[in-house]
Amino acid sequence: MSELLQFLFSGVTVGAVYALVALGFTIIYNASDVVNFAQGEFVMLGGMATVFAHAAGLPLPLAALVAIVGTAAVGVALNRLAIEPARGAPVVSLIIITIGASIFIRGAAQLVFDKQIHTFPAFSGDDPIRILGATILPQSLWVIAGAVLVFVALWLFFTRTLLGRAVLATSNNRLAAQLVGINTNFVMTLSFALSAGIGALAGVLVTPITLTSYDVGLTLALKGFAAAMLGGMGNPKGALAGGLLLGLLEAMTAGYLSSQYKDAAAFVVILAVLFLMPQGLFGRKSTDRV
Amino acid sequence: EIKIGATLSATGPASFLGDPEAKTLEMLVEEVNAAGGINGEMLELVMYDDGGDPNKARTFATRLVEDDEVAAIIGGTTTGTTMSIIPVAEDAEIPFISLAGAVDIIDPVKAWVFKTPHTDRMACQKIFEDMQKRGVTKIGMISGTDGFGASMQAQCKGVVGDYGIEIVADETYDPKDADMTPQLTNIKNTAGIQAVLNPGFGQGPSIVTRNYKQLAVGLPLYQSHGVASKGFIDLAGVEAAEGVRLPAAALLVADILPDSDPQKAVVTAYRDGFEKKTGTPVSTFGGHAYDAFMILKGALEKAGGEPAAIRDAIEGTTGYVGTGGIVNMTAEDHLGLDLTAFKMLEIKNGDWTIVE
Amino acid sequence: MSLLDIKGLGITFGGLRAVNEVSFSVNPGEIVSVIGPNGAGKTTLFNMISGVYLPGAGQVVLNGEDVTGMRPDLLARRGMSRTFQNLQIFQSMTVLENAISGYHLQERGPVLADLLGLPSSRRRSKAAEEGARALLARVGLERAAEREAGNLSYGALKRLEIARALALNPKVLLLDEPAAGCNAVETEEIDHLIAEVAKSGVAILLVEHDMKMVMRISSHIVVLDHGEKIAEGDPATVSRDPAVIAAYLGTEAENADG
Amino acid sequence: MKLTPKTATLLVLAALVAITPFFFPSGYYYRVGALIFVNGLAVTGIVILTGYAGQVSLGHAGFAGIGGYACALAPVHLGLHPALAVVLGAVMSAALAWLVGRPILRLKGYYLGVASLGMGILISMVLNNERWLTRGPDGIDVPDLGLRGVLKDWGLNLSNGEFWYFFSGIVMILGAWAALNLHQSPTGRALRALHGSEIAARTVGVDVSRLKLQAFVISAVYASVSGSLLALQNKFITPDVAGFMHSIEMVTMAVLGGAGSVLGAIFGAGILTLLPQVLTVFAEYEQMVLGLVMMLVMIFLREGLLPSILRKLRGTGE
Amino acid sequence: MLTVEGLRSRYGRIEVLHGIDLHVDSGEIVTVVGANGAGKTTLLRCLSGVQPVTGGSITFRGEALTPVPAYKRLRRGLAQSPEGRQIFTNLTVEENLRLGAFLFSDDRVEKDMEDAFQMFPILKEKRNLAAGGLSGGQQQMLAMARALMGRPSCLLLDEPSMGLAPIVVQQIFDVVKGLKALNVTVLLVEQNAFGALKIADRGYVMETGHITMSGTAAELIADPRIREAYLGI
Ligand SMILES: Nc1ncnc2c1ncn2[C@@H]1O[C@H](COP(=O)(O)OP(=O)(O)OP(=O)(O)O)[C@@H](O)[C@H]1O
Ligand SMILES: Nc1ncnc2c1ncn2[C@@H]1O[C@H](COP(=O)(O)OP(=O)(O)OP(=O)(O)O)[C@@H](O)[C@H]1O
Ligand SMILES: [Mg+2]
Ligand SMILES: [Mg+2]
Repeated sequence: MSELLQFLFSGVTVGAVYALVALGFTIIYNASDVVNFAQGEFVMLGGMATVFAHAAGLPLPLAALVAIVGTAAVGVALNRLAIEPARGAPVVSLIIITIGASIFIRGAAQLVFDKQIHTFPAFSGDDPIRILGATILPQSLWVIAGAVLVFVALWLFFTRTLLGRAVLATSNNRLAAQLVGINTNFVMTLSFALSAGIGALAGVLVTPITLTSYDVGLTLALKGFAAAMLGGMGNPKGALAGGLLLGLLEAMTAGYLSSQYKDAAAFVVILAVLFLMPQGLFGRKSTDRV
Repeated sequence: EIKIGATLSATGPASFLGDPEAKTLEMLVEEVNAAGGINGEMLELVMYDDGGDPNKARTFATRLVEDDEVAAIIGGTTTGTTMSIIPVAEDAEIPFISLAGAVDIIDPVKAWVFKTPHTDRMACQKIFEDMQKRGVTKIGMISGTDGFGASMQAQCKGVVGDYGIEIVADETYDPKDADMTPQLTNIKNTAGIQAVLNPGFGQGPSIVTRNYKQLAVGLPLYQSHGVASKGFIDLAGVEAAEGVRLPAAALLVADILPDSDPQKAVVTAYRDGFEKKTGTPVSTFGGHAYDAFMILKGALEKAGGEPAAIRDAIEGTTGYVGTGGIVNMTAEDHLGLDLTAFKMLEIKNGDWTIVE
Repeated sequence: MSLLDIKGLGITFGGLRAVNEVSFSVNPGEIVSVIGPNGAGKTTLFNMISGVYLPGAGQVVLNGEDVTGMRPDLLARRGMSRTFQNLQIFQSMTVLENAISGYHLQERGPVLADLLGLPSSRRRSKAAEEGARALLARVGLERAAEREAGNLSYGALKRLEIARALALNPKVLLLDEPAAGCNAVETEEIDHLIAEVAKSGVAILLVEHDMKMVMRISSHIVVLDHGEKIAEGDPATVSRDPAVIAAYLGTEAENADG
Repeated sequence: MKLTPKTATLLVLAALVAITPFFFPSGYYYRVGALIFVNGLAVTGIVILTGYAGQVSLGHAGFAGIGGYACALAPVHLGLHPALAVVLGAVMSAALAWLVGRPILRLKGYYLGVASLGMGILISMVLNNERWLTRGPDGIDVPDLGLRGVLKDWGLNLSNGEFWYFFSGIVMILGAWAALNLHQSPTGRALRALHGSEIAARTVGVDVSRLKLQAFVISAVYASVSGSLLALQNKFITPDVAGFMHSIEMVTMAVLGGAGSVLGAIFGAGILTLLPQVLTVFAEYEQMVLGLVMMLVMIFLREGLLPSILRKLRGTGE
Repeated sequence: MLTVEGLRSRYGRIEVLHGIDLHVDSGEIVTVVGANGAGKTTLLRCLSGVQPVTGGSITFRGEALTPVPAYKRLRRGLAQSPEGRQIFTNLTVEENLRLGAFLFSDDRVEKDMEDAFQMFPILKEKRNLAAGGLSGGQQQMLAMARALMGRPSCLLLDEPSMGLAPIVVQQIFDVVKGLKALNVTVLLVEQNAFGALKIADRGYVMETGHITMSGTAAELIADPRIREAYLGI
């Protein structure tokens, strides 16, 4: 019983990390159909920048803020300098640009920062909270709360605001979006800023748990991508559910079956889900008719 | 002018190891040249970053041999990259000193291949020796699935019987995993367990150590030489790291070595030089590169720039005092270290202490 | 027995009965038009007949065989071919290649032969290409043959779809608004083309809002409204049906050919 | 005879393979050339799958892994000649592709991407974890192909580097030849048609799922043979060949060069193989420059290097 | 109101508009007819700014329009119902309409939407359905309604009657005619040349990228060349 609970805690913690990354994917995807492979680097930048700002003497909250704003600026720059000039390019080309960007950012990070592994203190200490014989760290609660909060914000943005609709409209039909007066460049800039900011926030929240270094981005992006696809790309609900599910799957497999093949189990489940629901759990079917 | 080549994993998953190695080599070549070179000849270091990719490592090794025409190669940060460089060095008959851990590199002995780090098998032996002393007979093991962790896991399983110890729980984790509590919970719940061993490098062991404390497992925890850097204690947290034991080279504990220790002078000098030059704390990995370079330097001094002569001179290294221990190579032993080269360390109050 | 028998076909989309209990049949050489207001279910009916949607009820019988819900490629083998209301062009292929694709069933062969570029493979391609060029000439696109299809104007693409559909040498041809985007003169050309095809013994099912054309070439008209068949008969009868006028033609219909 | 794009491409490739060695200052260049050809072969498979049929795979390195490990294991465990091991690897890859392809090729776009990614990761995980068979992450030795010795007996004495350069070059040209045959063939047209519109392809009689599966299997064979060649050439293989990064690399090479054209994709393979070698002069800036180059190519030559350049020369389109 | 002089445009190196001159006065309905591929759609795309102009000028209400980016042109009062409908297929009908009024956040949006629903009752029925699920004709209605939501002073219509039932075609032409009363200027591209000329004030004939004829609607209807080439009479 306490064992199950412990696996559950582990799964939810890790799942919330994945969910945060997956949520970051949502906005850029919704604006442009592009899965931004540099999303993981945003997470890395959030963590690393906080570490270095903190080390430079800023109090932790301020350091985190600087990191988030700075990363958002990197996101905007990425859009302005690389995505916007390639306007009209096929989606695959844009994806390759984001891959190039992730290599570039990683390369820059190892120069600007360093190649060491870093962390900073957990926000509310390291004393585990004990529940029915299982334990969870306070930082995990921060991560979970962060994931839920970002989810709610995004969900409201996309369903309740006209700007959110404009973002969806931009990816759905860029030509038509311009014809109805949407400044699609601004929408893209905004999306990159938000996605990068969310990524950085994720980095800030998870670093005390996962630690960080210039190259953590890739794995996080990969897991976040898988989570987002499991839930259905573009839907905040899917990102949250996919992330948590993936985390739980890994924890349960590691706990009950085999730690060696826990990632395998996760992917097998993803394959099974996609077999039954080709759009993921919450993905919407394309409604184009012939 | 003598050209020496290096292909290291300064970036990629093993950059943690490769980076200090690269910095060490650069520093040493500078020093040697500043001091007038070797027998009056300047050294030129041709260094490539293979990113931890064995295929790239092989290409760079080919490049070093065929295009740059170096006299010897240092490198192969990981076992995988090392193994793919070996055929190149053997074919071209160029001496090659590896910085990777696995015992397979020099066992069986290959004419042109040497290495400086202790083997993972030795680390296992050192750890089990210590466990045996403490009366431990049943342990749990949690290893990283990267090359380092997997290789050491296999080696430990191979020698554990010699010490009357049984591995009753055997778990793994991915090097980039964020949480290992499920695996540790299973280990904790395994009946009769008396200690836990964690072969791995990078961030994994830090997270294992934190989770270990979170779950209040309360048994002795052994880490491997893969975490032998000051950073480990910071990352795991002083509290969580308290009491953790691991085998490591003298380098880590330069300050607390008795003055009588022959390594003291060497390791203190290297550490001070490295930390002054790079501003980052020294690690044993940089030490491997230091030893490799110094052995090569010794050989060059003796033999000049001819590869075959260099090879013979390396093989003839005796009594070299390095960061990893005292090296005595022979035709049958291209490592030249024994178990005494390892110190068993324990973390107390956020610092290393020597057990014994 | 007719060539194509539609029996009580129906489908619902989340509660909406898009098509309900529709039956009719088409004979070789006949042009049967399906008309009705926007959203009446004409395209949906086509989609069911051609295997794009799985019908919720009823049967499609082709040449005596029940082909309800059969995959489109299997239907194609049985002689069914169609065009689309929402253009489905192979955009990045040339116009000629689009037309050749219509010959897929004739030209396909073992992959290995294609990979190795065996003479048999080249022979098949060549035959298809000749046919395709002739067809392009028939729809007036011969001069655009080497252009990338995506670069054509809307009306040209409509005609390209017809050419591709004809390439299958179909027994049953379904045309969904073939004249949309064409002016009166261009429509007339298409008109002739369709009539010609029908004369060669093909059963044609046509959806079109250009009443002039429909009245001119249909042998039989089926009128749908809200998914139901509300009238049926020859052009003259249907165009006088008050229900059809009210739902579809409107008062101006009479003098539409003004 | 008129110079068709196919013969032109083959001539360019043959000329490249045959003539460039005259300019090689050292044996190392043969090694780089051989790597380009090995990658070029894998990427030609991607052209068939992605460029022609429009299906994305992020797991093709898995097949390269199968091909590579077949060469490491089959000679030792089954006593097969390494050359037959290449065939065995290809057959196994094809069989796996056929099995896995059925369910996953129903998926579209990114969903297919993630499913194939999962497949690739499963393969690399097996290679990593089943130490008893594969010896785990540190890799395993691969026996010699032995063909060089045979050639020597026939009086053709090539260095190891030269042998692999020409051998891989010839295999790549064969692969390109087949892919080009396919392009203008009925099957190739059907593949490109389903790329354009699945529905329309179906209605002209294309058995879409079967064709996708064929493309998947063919491209898996390309990847597998490429993995075999790499393993045989290196005489050593690690699970990295099957890794996610290698899959991404294949797709990137194809897109960078121009996924729709064989020559373009091989061009992309060349660039991405050469870049890390050239960029070593940038030392620690290497990664940044690599990323930058990728971005710049895609920004200014958005359809990929070769097609964009050709288009600019011809002056059509935007 | 809208003046086009010597307008040129190209796809790649192929020029498809070779110097178009036309003008539309305030409150006028002007129609452009021409065969497939004449360049009508390209012309409208240039006017909306989604197609690069390589020569000539566009002046709208006395201001040069060419440097104005596409998304700002609606702000100037220029709306388009484009060829191929270009609706937001993944969004609902209502969302499509709201986005048509993206620039506005006042109460009139609701009223305009009610008007649109009145004009095309079927859209009201389907307001919460993804627009991609609409029938072809319904989508065409949505495109028209969405353009009207932008409160244009000048409306560009690219074959608005395409795929519509005769009864609705009539209605669409009535709506366009009705816009005159609201002082909305209309540039109408139509294949249904007869219907278009009947409601238009003036018309232009376009052939392979040139304007070859122009005149009042009555003149054009009466012209035998037009009758033969475009009206099929
Ligand atoms: N996939 C779908 N999802 C939801 N509703 C659908 C779908 N397909 C069709 N419908 C609905 O079914 C009805 C019939 O549509 P259909 O396209 O068959 O009409 P149509 O007669 O072809 O009209 P038009 O003349 O405008 O082309 C419409 O109300 C449409 O909204
Ligand atoms: N994206 C494109 N790339 C290249 N050429 C194009 C493109 N779009 C249109 N064209 C060409 O430009 C010319 C004008 O096309 P346009 O679409 O403006 O014609 P149109 O008058 O609207 O015809 P239709 O009545 O068929 O809609 C045609 O020759 C067409 O082939
Ligand atoms: Mg329809
Ligand atoms: Mg047009």
